[in-house]
Amino acid sequence: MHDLILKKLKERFAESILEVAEFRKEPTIVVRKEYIIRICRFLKDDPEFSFNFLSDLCAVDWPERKPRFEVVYNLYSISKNHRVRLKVRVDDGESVPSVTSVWSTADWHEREAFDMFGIKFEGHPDLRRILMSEDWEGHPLRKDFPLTKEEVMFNYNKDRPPRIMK
Amino acid sequence: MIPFIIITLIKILVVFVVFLLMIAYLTWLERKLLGHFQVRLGPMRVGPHGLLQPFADGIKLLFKEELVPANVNRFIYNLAPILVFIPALIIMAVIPFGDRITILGQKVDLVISDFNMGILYVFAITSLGVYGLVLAGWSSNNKYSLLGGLRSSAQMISYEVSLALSLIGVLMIAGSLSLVEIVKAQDKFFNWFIFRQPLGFLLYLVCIIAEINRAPFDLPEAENELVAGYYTEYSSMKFAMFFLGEYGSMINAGALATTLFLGGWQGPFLPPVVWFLIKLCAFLFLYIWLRATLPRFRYDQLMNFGWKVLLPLALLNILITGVVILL
Amino acid sequence: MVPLSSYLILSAVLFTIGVLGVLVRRNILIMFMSIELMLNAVNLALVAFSREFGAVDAQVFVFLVMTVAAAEAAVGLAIIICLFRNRKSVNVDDLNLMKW
Amino acid sequence: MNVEILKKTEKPETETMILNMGPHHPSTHGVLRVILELDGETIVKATPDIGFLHTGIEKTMENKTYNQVIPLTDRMDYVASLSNNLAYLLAVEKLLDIQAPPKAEFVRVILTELTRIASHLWWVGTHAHDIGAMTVLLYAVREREKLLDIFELVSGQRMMTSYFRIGGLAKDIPEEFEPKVREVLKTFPDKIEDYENLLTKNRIWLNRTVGVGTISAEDAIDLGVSGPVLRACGAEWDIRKSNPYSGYDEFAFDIPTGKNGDVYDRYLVRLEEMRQSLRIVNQALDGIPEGDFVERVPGVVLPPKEEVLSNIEALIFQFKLVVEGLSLHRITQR
Amino acid sequence: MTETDENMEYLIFSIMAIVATVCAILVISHRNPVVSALFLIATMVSLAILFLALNAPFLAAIQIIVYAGAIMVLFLFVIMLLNLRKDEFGPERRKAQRFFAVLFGFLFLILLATAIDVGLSSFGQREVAAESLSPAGVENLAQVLFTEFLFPFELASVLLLIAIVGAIVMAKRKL
Amino acid sequence: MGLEEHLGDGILFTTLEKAVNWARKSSVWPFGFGLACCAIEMICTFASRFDLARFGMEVTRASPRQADLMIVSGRVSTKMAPVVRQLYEQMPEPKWVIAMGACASTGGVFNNYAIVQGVDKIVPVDIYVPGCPPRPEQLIEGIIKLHKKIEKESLKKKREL
Amino acid sequence: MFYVLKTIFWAIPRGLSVTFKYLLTKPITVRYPEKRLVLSDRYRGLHYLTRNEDGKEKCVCCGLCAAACPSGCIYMEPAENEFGERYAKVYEINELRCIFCGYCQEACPKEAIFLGKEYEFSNDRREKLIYNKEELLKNGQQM
Repeated sequence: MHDLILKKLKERFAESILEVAEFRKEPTIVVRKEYIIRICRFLKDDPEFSFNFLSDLCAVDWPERKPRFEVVYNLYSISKNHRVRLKVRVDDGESVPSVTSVWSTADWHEREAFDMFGIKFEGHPDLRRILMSEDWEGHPLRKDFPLTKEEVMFNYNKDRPPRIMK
Repeated sequence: MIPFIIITLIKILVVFVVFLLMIAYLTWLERKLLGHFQVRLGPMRVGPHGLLQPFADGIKLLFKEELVPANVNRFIYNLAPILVFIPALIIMAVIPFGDRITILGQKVDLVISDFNMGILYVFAITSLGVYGLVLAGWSSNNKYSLLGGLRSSAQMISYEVSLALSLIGVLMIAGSLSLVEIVKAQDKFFNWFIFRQPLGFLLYLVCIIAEINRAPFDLPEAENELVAGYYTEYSSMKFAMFFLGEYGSMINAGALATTLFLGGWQGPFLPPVVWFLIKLCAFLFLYIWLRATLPRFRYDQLMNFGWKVLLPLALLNILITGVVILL
Repeated sequence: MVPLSSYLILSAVLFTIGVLGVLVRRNILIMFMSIELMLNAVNLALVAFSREFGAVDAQVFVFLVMTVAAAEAAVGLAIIICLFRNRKSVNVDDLNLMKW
Repeated sequence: MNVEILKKTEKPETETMILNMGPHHPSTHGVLRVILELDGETIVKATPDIGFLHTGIEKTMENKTYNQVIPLTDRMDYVASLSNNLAYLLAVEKLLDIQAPPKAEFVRVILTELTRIASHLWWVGTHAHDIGAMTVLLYAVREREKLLDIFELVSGQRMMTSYFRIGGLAKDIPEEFEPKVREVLKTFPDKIEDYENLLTKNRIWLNRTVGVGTISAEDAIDLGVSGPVLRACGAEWDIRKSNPYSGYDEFAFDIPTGKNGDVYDRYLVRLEEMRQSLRIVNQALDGIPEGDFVERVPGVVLPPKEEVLSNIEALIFQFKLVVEGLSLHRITQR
Repeated sequence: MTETDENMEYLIFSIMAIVATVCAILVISHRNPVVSALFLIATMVSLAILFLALNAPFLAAIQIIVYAGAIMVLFLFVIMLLNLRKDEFGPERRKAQRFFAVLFGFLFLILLATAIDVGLSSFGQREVAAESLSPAGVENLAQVLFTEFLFPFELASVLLLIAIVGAIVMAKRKL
Repeated sequence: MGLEEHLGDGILFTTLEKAVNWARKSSVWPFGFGLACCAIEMICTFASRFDLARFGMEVTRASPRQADLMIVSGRVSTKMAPVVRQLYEQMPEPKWVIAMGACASTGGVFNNYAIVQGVDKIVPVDIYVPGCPPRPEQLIEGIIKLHKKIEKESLKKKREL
Repeated sequence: MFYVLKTIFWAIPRGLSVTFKYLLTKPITVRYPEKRLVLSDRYRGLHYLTRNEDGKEKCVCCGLCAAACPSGCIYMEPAENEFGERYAKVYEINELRCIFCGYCQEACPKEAIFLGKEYEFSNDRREKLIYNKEELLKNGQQM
């Protein structure tokens, strides 16, 4: 199935595919972000694939890479029972086209990715923070965000105020 | 004249004290019974089997800080609990709980006042009971309270109609509005109106549960929907008064049912007052049992049920009773 | 026995207060309540007469007055709700249009 | 979707009331804020606001070893902690390309199915409580206690068991495990019967649930709904059938589905799933194979305690594994 | 009728008359419509007690059930539904208007009192009918209502029906 | 506070104090307030097997106005913290707080940006119950400790913060 | 219609009969402070440190437990005694941070730390729930 997907995608969107990988029988296709909506719609609408279920949309931060972020789309077809993983790369400050028009469920996932990583999604109907409060500063899942909040209290430091890690 | 006044005062005092004690122990009974319905124990540690629990609750509430929310109309906010509590208290005045007895040569009716239109009095007072809830909801300046108040007023007014109509059958057979006369009309076991008016009894049961805001009709204070309904903002003694009023009307409803359908104080062997209490307790048990079992109605369903099912049935009941009496 | 005249005077006083309410206030709800007050005053007079003459006819009239009052309240309040919905006011002076 | 509704009402309705439900409200169980727009008693619009229970688990996981993450997965969905463990461990095991031994797989199936029952019980109980039938919650919790006893027996904790480990289980199952599970298997069907008697045919319950919250199968899939809710919408899809793991393909069980996708169907689906879970547990319990409870891959699984105390090599493994975490070069080797 | 009963009636009358008058004045003078409604209820209850004193217990009960229990709840309901703020009441009448209103009200009261005086004196001294002292029970009222006044009674029921229909038509936004 | 502010000192007062403390101890109505994992164990404590009702405590009030005890059960996120504080302030005096479990007491394992490191940073805590989540017995034990604390409290003294 | 009537007049009494059945059964409540449940052998409660047969503490302050701990609630400072043996000069566990996962017990190469069965240690002070070495050792003696 993986090969078929790849073949068809190469036929239709030859210029869009950047990289293809397979690990533990899980296919991953890295595509250009400009094409993501078209590819997603194609994968959803094509009766052979019918990826009607967006099981997850998330982001990964690679601080040393350029472009810095990867947005990962995990697609699943409930009727055909097969999966594919799409990735697009995006740098800090850039935006990715939103796939809410393809799957409604992408709405909250994209909000979460925005909240946690600061990736903007173009064409999203209501891109607000979802988990943190509106006045929160920073994007906590970026790798440069501090890991811990404060020191654990023990006897040697019980009287001084906890050091806030920032 | 003077002995009459003294006897009446004593009767009022005794009924008042017993009524308050019954309210207190009704809360205990409910907690205990609910516990056992749910295979647990209920209050155990405050006194033997938690018998002192109501007093602990009362004292605690008395010594709790009283919060009045900002921007409320204080006059109405303070008036509302009183308006709930007083009607519940004074309905007891016409409920007969025993036959005429002779104490120290004085003939004493075991009812505070044998008012010849007792049942109308009861209706009049219950129709006033709704004000407390509405005003509490409105004056608390809280949306949950307001919703609770609106719900309760609509619910009580709607069900009052069916409630009154469900009792017409009883009044038609008894031919009197006096509660004592109604009890006397049920002199034999099979003359109890529960047997002569089964449909009426069922309707009464449903309507009165709605009227006193008990499960499954406890929408005005449904914890899972409206936090605590109309008394969300009340604390301390004012809250306690809502509580007392509510449980008081539970007892009233039971007492009324006993009087109207279960032959009042009448029964063999035991003294009349004891019979009265037994029947009353059976009713209270029923309320708690229903609460332990049934889910809650939704508001629109409740209204539909009241107007589209209960009202026609009540009218039907009157029709049947009328036909039977004519024949 | 309290004479009939006392009841009638009380009734007259209440009626006058009702009239005053209608004249003085502009809040349509309170004006409406004043009307109810007037009806009540009349009821009192009727009941007092009924006892004085030992006839229940007057009580039948009270009964009918109450029915009318109930009907009036239902319709009147519905009108008020309608008005408020359209004008956002319960002040009679704002209700100066026959149709909108 | 909310935007659409607002557009449909042509002029802004002034008679609607904005009601802020939550973040703390008796029926939000946990914390959820919903901004409701009410027209009388009818909800015209509901805007959820989540994140009041956002725990930052992902951030905390960033500097933990693979083993240390297991207790965190317990706390993600705390009414079904073992299932969360399993999901995480399957991913890690796939990453390392190792396979838990059959005995561990059977125990995993038994425990996750019991967890499913516990979780569904919680759903039924709290749902009934929200609708006003408080007693069902108490009964459901009572039955759940029996399951918690089993979890405590095998792992030492009632809820946050951390019992599943990479490559198998933390410890072997104790002797009393089987009789205890058998007892649950024996008594539990009657309890489900009790819930059915209390709720299923009850007029009030039917009124409150039938036709409420209906979702069509297409919408459900589009919205990414899975699990019992999806099945209640009529889609016959279960991950245990479509992508069997931990040997689920060896057990016979049915996928219950609903028709209308309303709350009532979800309720029925969950009740039926509890019965099916019992069926699976029954089969698994009969067939627990002999053997080790963990695949002892060096560098991934802690060596046995006796070896650590006696063998210096095992001690070094222990140190490396605890301090550095499992060695990822295994992955590149294969 | 014994003397104590007579005294009792005087006592009840005077108390209730004062309560009713004071409450009625508060109805029209209080700013907050909810409080006004509450005082109107108080007036009605005191009138109901006067009805009791006037041997009309059925009417007293009906007064409370219908007026206080239903009509006024409806009033309160509407007030709560509108949930008026202070600024929505609008300006009240001017001082001069009020003064003249009170003046004419007073004159109206004098007029009424004169009418009562004239009317009562025209009856002359008359013997109080004996049956008037017997309680006007429900039976008597029902007897009259369902025979002599059957037509008005039925008319009243039609009126109520029309009122219900009218109220629903008006209050419902879209049918 | 309630009535007690109008009372004088004296022997009568100490007797009253004892009685009132007994009443307060015997009817601690908890606020129906659950946050996360510990809330599940808290409900288990209310349920049949452990039954907090024995202490007169099953009357969970949904409205803070009628509650005496707030059991902070579970992690408090920074987004939730102002709400917790507000709910605490809506409760009338006397009021008590139990921090149930590691997360509510100190933040527990979730030492990160999202979680308040101990609810005592926003509300005064009377009893800390360790455990993650604590067993129902552990919570009951904490409540018994709280009862002992209530018994010793003075009627006149107001609590700070 | 028949179905509707059945759901009212048949189902509701059945529900009532279920609750009534349980009214008559014995409550399952464990009356906790007086009676206790039997804990599982594997129960993970309050920590304790153990000693050798000759009374020396087993812990050599290797730091594995602290490294294994997901919540970082173990703190220790090593020192050497007069025989040149490592021991923990300071050994503290913040029981409020602890999530009782049992990883320290699994990691310990000396069988020095265990999770006991004690669970009644709530307190009104945060600081009192930081257990130092002496207290932990004392817990071990009580086991």
